[in-house]
Amino acid sequence: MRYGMVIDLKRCFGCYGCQVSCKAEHATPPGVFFARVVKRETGTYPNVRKVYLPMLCMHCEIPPCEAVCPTGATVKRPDGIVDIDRELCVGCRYCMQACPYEARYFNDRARWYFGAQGPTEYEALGYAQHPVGVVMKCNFCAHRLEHGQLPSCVVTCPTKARTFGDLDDPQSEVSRLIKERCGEPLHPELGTGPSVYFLPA
Amino acid sequence: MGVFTRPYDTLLDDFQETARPQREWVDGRGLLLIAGHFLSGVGAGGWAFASAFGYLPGEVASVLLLAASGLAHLLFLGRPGRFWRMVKVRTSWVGRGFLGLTLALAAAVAYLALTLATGRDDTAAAGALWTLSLLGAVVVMLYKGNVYAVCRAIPFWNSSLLPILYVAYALRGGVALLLLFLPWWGAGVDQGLLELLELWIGLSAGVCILFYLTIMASASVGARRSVEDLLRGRVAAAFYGGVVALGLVVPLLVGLWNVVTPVSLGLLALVGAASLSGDFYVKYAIAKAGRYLPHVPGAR
Amino acid sequence: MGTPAGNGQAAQEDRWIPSACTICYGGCSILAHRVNGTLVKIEGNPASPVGNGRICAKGLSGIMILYDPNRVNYPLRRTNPRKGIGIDPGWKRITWEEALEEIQVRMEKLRAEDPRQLMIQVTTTLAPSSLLFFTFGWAFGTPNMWVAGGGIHCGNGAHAVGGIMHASWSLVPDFKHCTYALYFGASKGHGAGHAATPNMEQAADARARGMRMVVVDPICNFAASKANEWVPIRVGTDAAMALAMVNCLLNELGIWDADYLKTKTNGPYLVRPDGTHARDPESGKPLVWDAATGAARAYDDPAAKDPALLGTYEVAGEACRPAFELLKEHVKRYAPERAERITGVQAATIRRLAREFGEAARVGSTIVLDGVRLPYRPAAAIYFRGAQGHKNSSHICFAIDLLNQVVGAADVVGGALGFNPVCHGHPETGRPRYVPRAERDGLMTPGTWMLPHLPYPPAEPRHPDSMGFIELFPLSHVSPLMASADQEQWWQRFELPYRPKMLLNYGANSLMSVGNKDTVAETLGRFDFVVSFDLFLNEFSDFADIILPDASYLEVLDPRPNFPFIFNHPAGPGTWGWPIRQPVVPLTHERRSAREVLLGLAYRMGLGPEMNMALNVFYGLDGPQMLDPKKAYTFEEVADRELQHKFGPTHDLAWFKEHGVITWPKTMEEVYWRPFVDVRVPIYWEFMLGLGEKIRRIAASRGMTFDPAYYSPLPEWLPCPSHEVEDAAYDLYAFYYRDVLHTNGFTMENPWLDEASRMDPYSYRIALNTETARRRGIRDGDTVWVESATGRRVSGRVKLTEGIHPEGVGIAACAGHWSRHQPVARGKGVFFNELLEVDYEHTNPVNLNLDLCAKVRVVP
Amino acid sequence: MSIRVQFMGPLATTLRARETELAGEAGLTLRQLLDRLETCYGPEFTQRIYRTLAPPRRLQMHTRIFVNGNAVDDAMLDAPLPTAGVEPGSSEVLIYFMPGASGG
Repeated sequence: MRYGMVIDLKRCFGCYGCQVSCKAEHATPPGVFFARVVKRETGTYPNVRKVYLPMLCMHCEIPPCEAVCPTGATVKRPDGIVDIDRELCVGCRYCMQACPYEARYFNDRARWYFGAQGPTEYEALGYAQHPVGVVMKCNFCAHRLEHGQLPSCVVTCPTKARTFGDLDDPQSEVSRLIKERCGEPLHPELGTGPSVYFLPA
Repeated sequence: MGVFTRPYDTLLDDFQETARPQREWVDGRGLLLIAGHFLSGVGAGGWAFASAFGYLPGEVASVLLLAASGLAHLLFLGRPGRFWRMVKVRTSWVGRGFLGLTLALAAAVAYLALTLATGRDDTAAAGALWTLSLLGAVVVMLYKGNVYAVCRAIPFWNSSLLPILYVAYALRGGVALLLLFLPWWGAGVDQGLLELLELWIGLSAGVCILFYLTIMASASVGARRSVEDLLRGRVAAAFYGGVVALGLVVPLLVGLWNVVTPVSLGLLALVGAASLSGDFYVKYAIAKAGRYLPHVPGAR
Repeated sequence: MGTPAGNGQAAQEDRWIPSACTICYGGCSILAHRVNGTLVKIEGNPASPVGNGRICAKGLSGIMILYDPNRVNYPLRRTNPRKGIGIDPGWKRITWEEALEEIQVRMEKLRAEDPRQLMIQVTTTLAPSSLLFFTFGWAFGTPNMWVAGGGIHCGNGAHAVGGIMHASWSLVPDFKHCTYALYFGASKGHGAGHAATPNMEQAADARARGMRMVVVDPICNFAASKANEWVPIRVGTDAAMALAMVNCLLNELGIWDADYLKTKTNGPYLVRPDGTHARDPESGKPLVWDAATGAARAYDDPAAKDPALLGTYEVAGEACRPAFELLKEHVKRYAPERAERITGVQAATIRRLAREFGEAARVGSTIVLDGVRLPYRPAAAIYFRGAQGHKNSSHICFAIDLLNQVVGAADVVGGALGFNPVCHGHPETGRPRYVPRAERDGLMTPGTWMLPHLPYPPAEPRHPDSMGFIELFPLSHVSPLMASADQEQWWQRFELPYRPKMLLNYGANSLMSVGNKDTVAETLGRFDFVVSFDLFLNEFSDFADIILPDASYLEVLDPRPNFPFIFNHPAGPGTWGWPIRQPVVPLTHERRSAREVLLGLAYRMGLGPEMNMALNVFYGLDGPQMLDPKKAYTFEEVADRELQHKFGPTHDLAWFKEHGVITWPKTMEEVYWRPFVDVRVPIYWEFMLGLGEKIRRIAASRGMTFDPAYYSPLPEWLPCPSHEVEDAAYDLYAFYYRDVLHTNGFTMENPWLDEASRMDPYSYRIALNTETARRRGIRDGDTVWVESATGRRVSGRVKLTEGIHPEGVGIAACAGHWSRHQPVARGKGVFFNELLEVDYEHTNPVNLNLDLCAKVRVVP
Repeated sequence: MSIRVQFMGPLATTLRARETELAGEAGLTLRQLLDRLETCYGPEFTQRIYRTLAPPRRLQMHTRIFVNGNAVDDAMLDAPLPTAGVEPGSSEVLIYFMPGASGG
């Protein structure tokens, strides 16, 4: 069993739905994005091409973050998910420098979206689950997977660009899409073996 | 958000960049880590040379520097209380660096205590402790460069040359530390030998940098943006002022002048100080110029 | 949020409450997750076709609106009599009783004098349910109502023509079957607004299926960025390109759908030399020339076997020609070469697109769906806010829709679909049931509309007695004169017997949504008393006397977030869905639902009978559910009655609160209804001639003149004031566009959306063409001033992009707040509307839509 | 029979009257009632009630007439007024004028 995701760049138009739904699901503090959208532009007028790249942790087969972690807090689970044990993390942020997908964020101090006005009722409840001084990252919504639900970003994506499933199962939707649409991971040349594939725009 | 908004605002602006600058290991408390890398380098180098010459003040200074470096690392950590967990040496350079630093520090302190107590430094125990401390120092010197070099996320750091550069700087830092003590050191050391050593290491460091930069410039888009930061961008002041002028030009000039006509010890101390600050600025500049890999080839 | 057990607090209450979002007027269905009384997550509602379980970034961010500490929580009374932009009103907290008392006393005095002195202003963001506020206006007896910026920026143009041509509010390609979608200044499926999330899903499916998308737009983002081809065009010239394409279709390629034109449009109606129809002397019906029998017959005479589309025929001594021939001649004046000079789009491109569109339409082909044989025209041309936001707004929409009409791609499989123009109702009750029907001259009028004021046939123009003069311009819905610089001048010239004294506002920030702030501020200053229901204090609040704390969409009940279905129910085949909106958390502090307050106020003032009758009309209540004029009701009861009226006693409010939505399948006859409903659509707007003449007669004597070309029965491209600026220093066209992250000026205060906007390259920036900027020495990230030829200026940071027309200055949404009461929104983004003049000269004399482009220069 | 006519909405403002009583003979149709009201209130009234002044006069879209609580449309204009009003032998006619204003 190896959880994986396929993101269809032909469908995605950069509506930030994944970013905000993930933020709401995990109550991530300001500046922490388990999922976010990168918007870039290539080409020259008038042959211009917009690229909308939804980013998240790629849950690599050989995670550079796991290698550099000095305390063993980062661990690759048998189902493929790369997660952080928040009791072990020492907050050295080495993993943030090793991750080529910028998927890790440091929760340096208690911070709220309305600043000096203090935490909202939602933040007071939600941020309690995130200890300060440790690194945070996407875990493919492990808590939802346990209840048989799909990750929040997949469920909300208005254009159905995100598909989730088992990469080891050749019959799964993700495997089929990767084959049919020549799915490619981001930065394959780095040899990290990501579990998130992008279908060309 | 109050006073802490600056990093948040900076992060949001950074996302607009095609190659996002890394901030964690240089801005805010990140500066502690850079200080830690600088101090550990100089401390390790200093210990190696000072103990080789048996110059007590140099040895004590090196130990203090190593301790200070350890403290700086601890203060940088998000959860300092868990420092003892950083023991996974199989794959993590931070783990190796931590153990290296601990070994070097412990062995050095023990060696000093022993030699001071017995008054002799040639006993078998002192010899063993000294070897262990040297081993620790070497690990520290190697750890600093490699900790950056393995980061494939930041092309500018991801180069096998960086460890060599940082080792060269550590050695040079050690020599510079001793130079600092020259006015108080007096005749006990052969000034000429030290000077040449300093010159050689200085040159080698300079060559390393140039070699490093030229390769990196062509390596990939990500690295080119970092080099632009270094040479023309937001890190140019630290690079030209700190690394080049203070770190290389001043010591080389004084060094060459000294070859022509011996200069005062005070001036040589100045050389030491200058090259030490150069050493700090190299680490600061290379950390500051680090940018993450761009994700969309050909994008502005 | 997921399981909050992480913080050790056991989850006693863990409920998912079905409701409807209202951060934009997509009204997508949501499930709100409440744990121990706290709203922790919003997701789409899989049981509802309005989103199919999906929701966009804004819908998800509702939590941060609900719990924003800057919310207004108590009624406030102004203490500083002086009013002006940025002048501190000196708010003092008062009780609801004090507030309602003062409001009632003033309203009763006003109503006794002249009820027309009350003006009601409502935000479009909360449509369609915010239109309920107009029932209070009817009951009170004032005709002076409007929806501020939303109305005059797109309400009058796109929607009115949508009603005339497609019996619906908006136009989308039939995403299920269309193979060639031509977008003019629209983002359907790639932005906010009507049926936003369902459209996103349908558009993505269409693109994945291989639908070719061509987007004509000055900027390449959202729709254009996902298109197969982006056609950059000079701002405000879409009509010229569309007419040139129609010219190519008719006169170069000879592609048109004769059957459709003969039976479903007024193409065959004979037109006399003076432009009016030749009519049957007795019945007054327009005549057609029956080629089979060589005689002129009434258009609906069964004996007319083969009405002619071309040729010249002698009728009653005059040489008459079919309307289609006039159209065919008329568009010859828009040769692709001429269009190239106007639009900047190459003639070759215009010809190619016309050929592609014409061939893709496969005129004459049919398709069988669910056993029903239907016309099949898999090509669609759509327009929306961007294209129509210019002075000749009606003709722009008309010109673009002609592309659909000439190839018969209107409300048929694959063609341009109106939003649900036909509904046969729920199987059990047959309600809501509406079907377009034939009106004067056999031309279509919608089966339902947002309010009783149908777009066709236009009413008789009358000497105005409302502030906005909409009775003088029957094709308009709302009017810029409600907040224009020259309103007083026109009121005096038309001897308006009263002046506005009181303004009742429901959530609209008209100081920012209409045009430049100084003009609007001046008009707001004329009111003696301003009451505003609002979630936040904003720029408009500086002019209010009483602020009433409104409940957010997550704290109120509303029986019809997605009805009328022509407004924001997803179009195309699928399922009907009637969700409700219900409170997901109890009301806190002293917030109250504006609906309940409004009803209470009406009853307190003895307006019960008028109010109840107005509600009966608004909700279409009759029979047992009809409100008794003599009784007083709570809004909850009204909602319950509407639901039972539509779906029977078993589906009352309680049922809906539990199930959230009722659904039933759409039929092919409903979705692709044109072949099944005998109505014709005007490709020749003869009614414009009579209308224009009557208006001229009333208005000219008062000095209100207009170019008769605006009332031409065939569409013309007419320049906007910005196209006629001679001063060469002003060499760029500023325009604004809808940002998927924002709704009007409301969402910048939401920190999750603000955060995403600050990460987005364009959202808060001024988009400028890279080469254009280089020639002016402007670099990426520079702060510049954008100055209009009329002396308005606004500043912001530049974002260089290759994806914009060289003369374009693109600004997103309605941002640039300066109110200190919204700390997150303050200073974010650029206040585009500051560049807009609000006066009759910048208003379309047909539908009173405001011209939204400004000739500007950019100064570092 | 007695016919009580109520004007609602801005119509009351224009005609400066909210209510009026009329005596009518049996079999009086709504169209005849409206013609009588035209003689009282002039074109101001009929301009708002009818789409065009020229026959065939048809009701405006945004004008609703209720007779004894039931909505009336063009077809019922020529039908005799029912007499089952609130009081026996009378009927209640309510004319509601709702100018339109929508958008967004």
